[in-house]
Amino acid sequence: MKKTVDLALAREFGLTSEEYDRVLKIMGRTPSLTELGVFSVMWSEHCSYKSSRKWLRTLPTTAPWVIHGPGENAGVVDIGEGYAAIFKMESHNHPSFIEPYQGAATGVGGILRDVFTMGARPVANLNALRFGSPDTPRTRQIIDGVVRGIGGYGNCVGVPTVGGEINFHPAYDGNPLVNAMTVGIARKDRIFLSAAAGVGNPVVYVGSRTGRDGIHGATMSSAEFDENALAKRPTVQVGDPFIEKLLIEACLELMATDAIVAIQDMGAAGLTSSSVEMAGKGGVGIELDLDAVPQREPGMTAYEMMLSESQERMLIVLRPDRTEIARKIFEKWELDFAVIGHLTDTGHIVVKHKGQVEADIPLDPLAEEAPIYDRPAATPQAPAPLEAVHAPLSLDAMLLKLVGSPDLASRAWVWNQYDSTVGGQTVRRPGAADAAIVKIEDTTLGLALTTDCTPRYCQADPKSGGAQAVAEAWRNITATGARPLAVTDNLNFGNPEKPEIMGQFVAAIEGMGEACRALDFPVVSGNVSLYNETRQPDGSTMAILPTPAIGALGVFEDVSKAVGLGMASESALVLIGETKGELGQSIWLREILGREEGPPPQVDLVAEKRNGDFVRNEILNGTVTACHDIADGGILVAAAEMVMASGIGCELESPDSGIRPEAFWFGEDQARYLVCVKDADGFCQKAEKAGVPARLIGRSGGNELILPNGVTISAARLTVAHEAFFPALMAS
Amino acid sequence: MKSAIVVFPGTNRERDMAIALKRVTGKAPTMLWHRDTDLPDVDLVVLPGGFSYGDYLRCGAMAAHSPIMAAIRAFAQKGGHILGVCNGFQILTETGMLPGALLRNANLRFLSQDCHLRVERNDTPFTHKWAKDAVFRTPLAHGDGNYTADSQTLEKLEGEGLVAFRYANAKGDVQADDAETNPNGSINSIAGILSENTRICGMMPHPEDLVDPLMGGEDGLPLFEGLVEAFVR
Amino acid sequence: MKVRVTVMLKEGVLDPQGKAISHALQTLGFPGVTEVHVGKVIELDVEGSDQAAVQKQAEDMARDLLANLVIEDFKVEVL
Amino acid sequence: MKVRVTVMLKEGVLDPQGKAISHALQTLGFPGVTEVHVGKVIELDVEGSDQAAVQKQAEDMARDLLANLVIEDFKVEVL
Ligand SMILES: Nc1ncnc2c1ncn2[C@@H]1O[C@H](COP(=O)(O)OP(=O)(O)O)[C@@H](O)[C@H]1O
Ligand SMILES: [Mg+2]
Repeated sequence: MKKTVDLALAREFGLTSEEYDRVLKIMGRTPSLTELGVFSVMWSEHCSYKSSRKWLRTLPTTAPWVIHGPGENAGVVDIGEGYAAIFKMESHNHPSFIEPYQGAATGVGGILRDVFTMGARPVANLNALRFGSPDTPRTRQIIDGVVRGIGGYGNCVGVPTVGGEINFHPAYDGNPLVNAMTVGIARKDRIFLSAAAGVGNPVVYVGSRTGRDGIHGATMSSAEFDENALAKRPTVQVGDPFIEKLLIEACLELMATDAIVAIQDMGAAGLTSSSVEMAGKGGVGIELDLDAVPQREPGMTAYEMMLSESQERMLIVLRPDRTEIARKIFEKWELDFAVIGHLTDTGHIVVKHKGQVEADIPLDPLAEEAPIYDRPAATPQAPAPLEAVHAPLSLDAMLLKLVGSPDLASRAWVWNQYDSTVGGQTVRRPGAADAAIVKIEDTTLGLALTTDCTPRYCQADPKSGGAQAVAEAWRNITATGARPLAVTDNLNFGNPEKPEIMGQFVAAIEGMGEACRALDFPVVSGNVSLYNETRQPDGSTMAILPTPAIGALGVFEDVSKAVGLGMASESALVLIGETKGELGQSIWLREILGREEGPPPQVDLVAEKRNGDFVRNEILNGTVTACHDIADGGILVAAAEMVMASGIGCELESPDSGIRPEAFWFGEDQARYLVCVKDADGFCQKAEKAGVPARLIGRSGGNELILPNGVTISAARLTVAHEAFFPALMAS
Repeated sequence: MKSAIVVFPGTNRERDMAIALKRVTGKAPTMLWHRDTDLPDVDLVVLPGGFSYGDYLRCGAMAAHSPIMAAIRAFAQKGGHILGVCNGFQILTETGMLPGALLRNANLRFLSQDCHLRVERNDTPFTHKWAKDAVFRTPLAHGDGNYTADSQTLEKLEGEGLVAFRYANAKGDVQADDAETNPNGSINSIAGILSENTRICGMMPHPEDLVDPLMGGEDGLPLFEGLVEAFVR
Repeated sequence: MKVRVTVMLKEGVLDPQGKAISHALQTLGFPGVTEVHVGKVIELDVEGSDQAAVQKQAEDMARDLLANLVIEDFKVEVL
Repeated sequence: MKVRVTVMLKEGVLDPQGKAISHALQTLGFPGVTEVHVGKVIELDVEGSDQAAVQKQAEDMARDLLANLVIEDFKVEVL
């Protein structure tokens, strides 16, 4: 590597010439290589949020139940009985393209650390995945590696993987998305933060040794991909879930004492970002002695150690009189433990190595003068209305095709590789309810967890798509009977330096914000992943679909009241919500007619809240015994999913709605649910009083789905069509 | 019944097992650390599931050499009862306390799903709450559950009736070459085996994860109820 | 000294990994591959300069830990 | 012809297995073991009698399937 520090090197490190000027001004001299490395990672998009910060600030982040919103390692909400849920979602998109297994595995490891670093025992993992066209061999390789990686890590650490989502679209061919979410539980009064305090206090390094893994990972994830992406090999990080498991147990054991002043995982930009952020937040200085850092390889330089992204490491500020207690705990768990520095009153980060000062940077300007950009944003064009479309096939043929299509087919092949029961608290496993449900041990409390986003809606109309993603997450939680509490997000977009991409980003946040406010559903943590573009051989770039993935959490006071989506026996099937038959951007339009056109379904947040609040009440009072939200594929797909989940059939009635049958059955109008109740009349009257549209559309029984045209499809036949896709794809 | 659960670095189903044992005994089992060298006065020692030492090298290989295993061997020699589930089963085969070995699943993937087990004999403390040939549902979650043994060992296991559980369909039919009912490819569909004196039982699936209707059923409960009845104290 | 311990499944023990690789190689256009066996190789740096003693020590390690003699055979090479 | 492909992690890439084994060997009473690296060995029967051609074919197999070149190196030996 070139060692002279100058503008050319700064640019190689991802800094612009204005940013480099700013560095020179702050330092008052030419920075050392290590110093330049620190600036470049701290000011990378990944660490500084320089393109997104202005817009993230517009999201609602507070509610009476929010204990810590964005800004900490993860969001914290009060779930009652003295407990807090701590959760966050994070992307590992670029690493997962380069090395799918390790990329996905270390993604899971990273998000776990964000959660247990705050004092929580992780109780659930979810993952939101977007892959390219299923027809390409590379996509299958990526799926295989990503699924194995998520399982390989999550299964080993013993945290159940309980949910997630998967979409396919050619726009992800060169840039898959791997967004991992972890949820943990802590006592509300035992939450650990990262702000360092106490001049002289020891700074302790625990976990795995430092190697040359992933140097400049943070800058890499802030750049678009070119043909050489696969050659960027030195940056591949390998995860060690076994060490992570020990780290979880050791940290939780230490957290039960009063030894910790502050704690922070070493994530992107490793030792640099953890030490800078801890000291910066606490308003103190920090001095590190790199000779004391546990090292895996000989001859590492200060630059390499400061920028290494070796996994499974944490930085802790301890009370000085508790150092030995802490050391004993980490020795018991056979993990490296080293005092590598102390806090100072200088307001600087000083890094020493072999008797030399390798870096000496004032912390305030490093944080405060970090660039923030108000990038030009082009307002997205409204999609043209969808012209009249007609069904080319019979209802039953279309249904069978849809339930077996890539975006709707069963994900059992995937979740059967994830341990979803470890911990013994999984009330609803994947596929059993609209959100996964996990009990809180020793209480009656439960959590409902989901991830949602419909990228094709966001592509057509980013604002309404952003709102829809939040609304769907809220609806999925509501459909189990849980009370939606808060959101974490993972905003995956293309290159923000392009006004049209920035425009998507701004509009999606605007939509999300509106929905979060209307639904009282604050954003408490999140992650932004930009530059998700692939340079094509001809020099042009292809951006992913705008994908603001929403992870959400709801709570049950009494988790035994939760309902699943499997059709209940001998019940009336009632449709909640208004149906206009919106086919724009629907799965039906894409899979049956091969068109991606029109506006996405309208999002009416008032109706969403009213309908959802009604449904939740009726679940909790025992009237509703099964519930499924209506999303991709519309009413008919939702009904078929209910039949497949329980094996109990249903006879559907012919709608006298004045809407064409394909639009009625496959339209993706929002704010709707299918529910099973005993007394349809009484229930519909109650709904009417609450201003909630409700109508009887079928009766359960037998083991066949009977369509209004009289055609019957057995649950078994539906299931065969539903389950064929993944195994066939992955065997090819 | 007094019971203890051994925790190795990387064990992760000790809490599930503790919940199941507490459910039937009303008291929390003793947790033992792999470096302990003495066992407390107990009727049953459980080696739970997980990834001891990350499942590196071979599942259970490193845990088999833990200090506590000497005490567990001695406990077995004195006729103590031992249950090894999943990684615990793998550890028991690695120590030679149970015969055979567990290979990678036949489809080379981690499997996490429900399966059905047929109870092959009901005259042991582990199985006596079931009728012979009873079928029960239980989750499994492992990457290396493909039981194998050389022909001599297999003959002995089968001949002496030391197979405790076999993978089956919901009706109890066993079909070893069918990936639906024998998901990991185990020889003769073997899911759990017994030591000669029937006091050590190793099995791959997780009955401890199905002991509560809220979690989907109580199908695994008879194993634990049976143990409690066998050791009334 | 550098020692290499190679651990292979015993003959007769099912090797699903080998089978899967052989199958994959066929479909990748390598029809001439008939048998595939997959094993582990463990490379160790062992202190000492007496080749025979190191060989013996490595064999002990293999028997104790590195191989499971119920299903695997091993071979030790001092390099 | 018999071919052996040995696949090891690239230098500098974390080897969690090697680390755990080295640790286990220490506690088992083999204190002289300093470094441990774990890899895979794949033994193939390949049709053909031209040593160079078989070598070349095995290298292609290694690149296409047997090794993950992002993190692993391989070595081919025709036996
Ligand atoms: N990557 C994944 N990992 C685990 N479970 C998944 C994954 N993707 C989807 N699932 C599960 O599959 C089921 C259906 O997913 P999805 O179609 O996204 O549901 P919905 O339409 O209600 O949002 C859910 O239970 C979900 O949690
Ligand atoms: Mg969903």
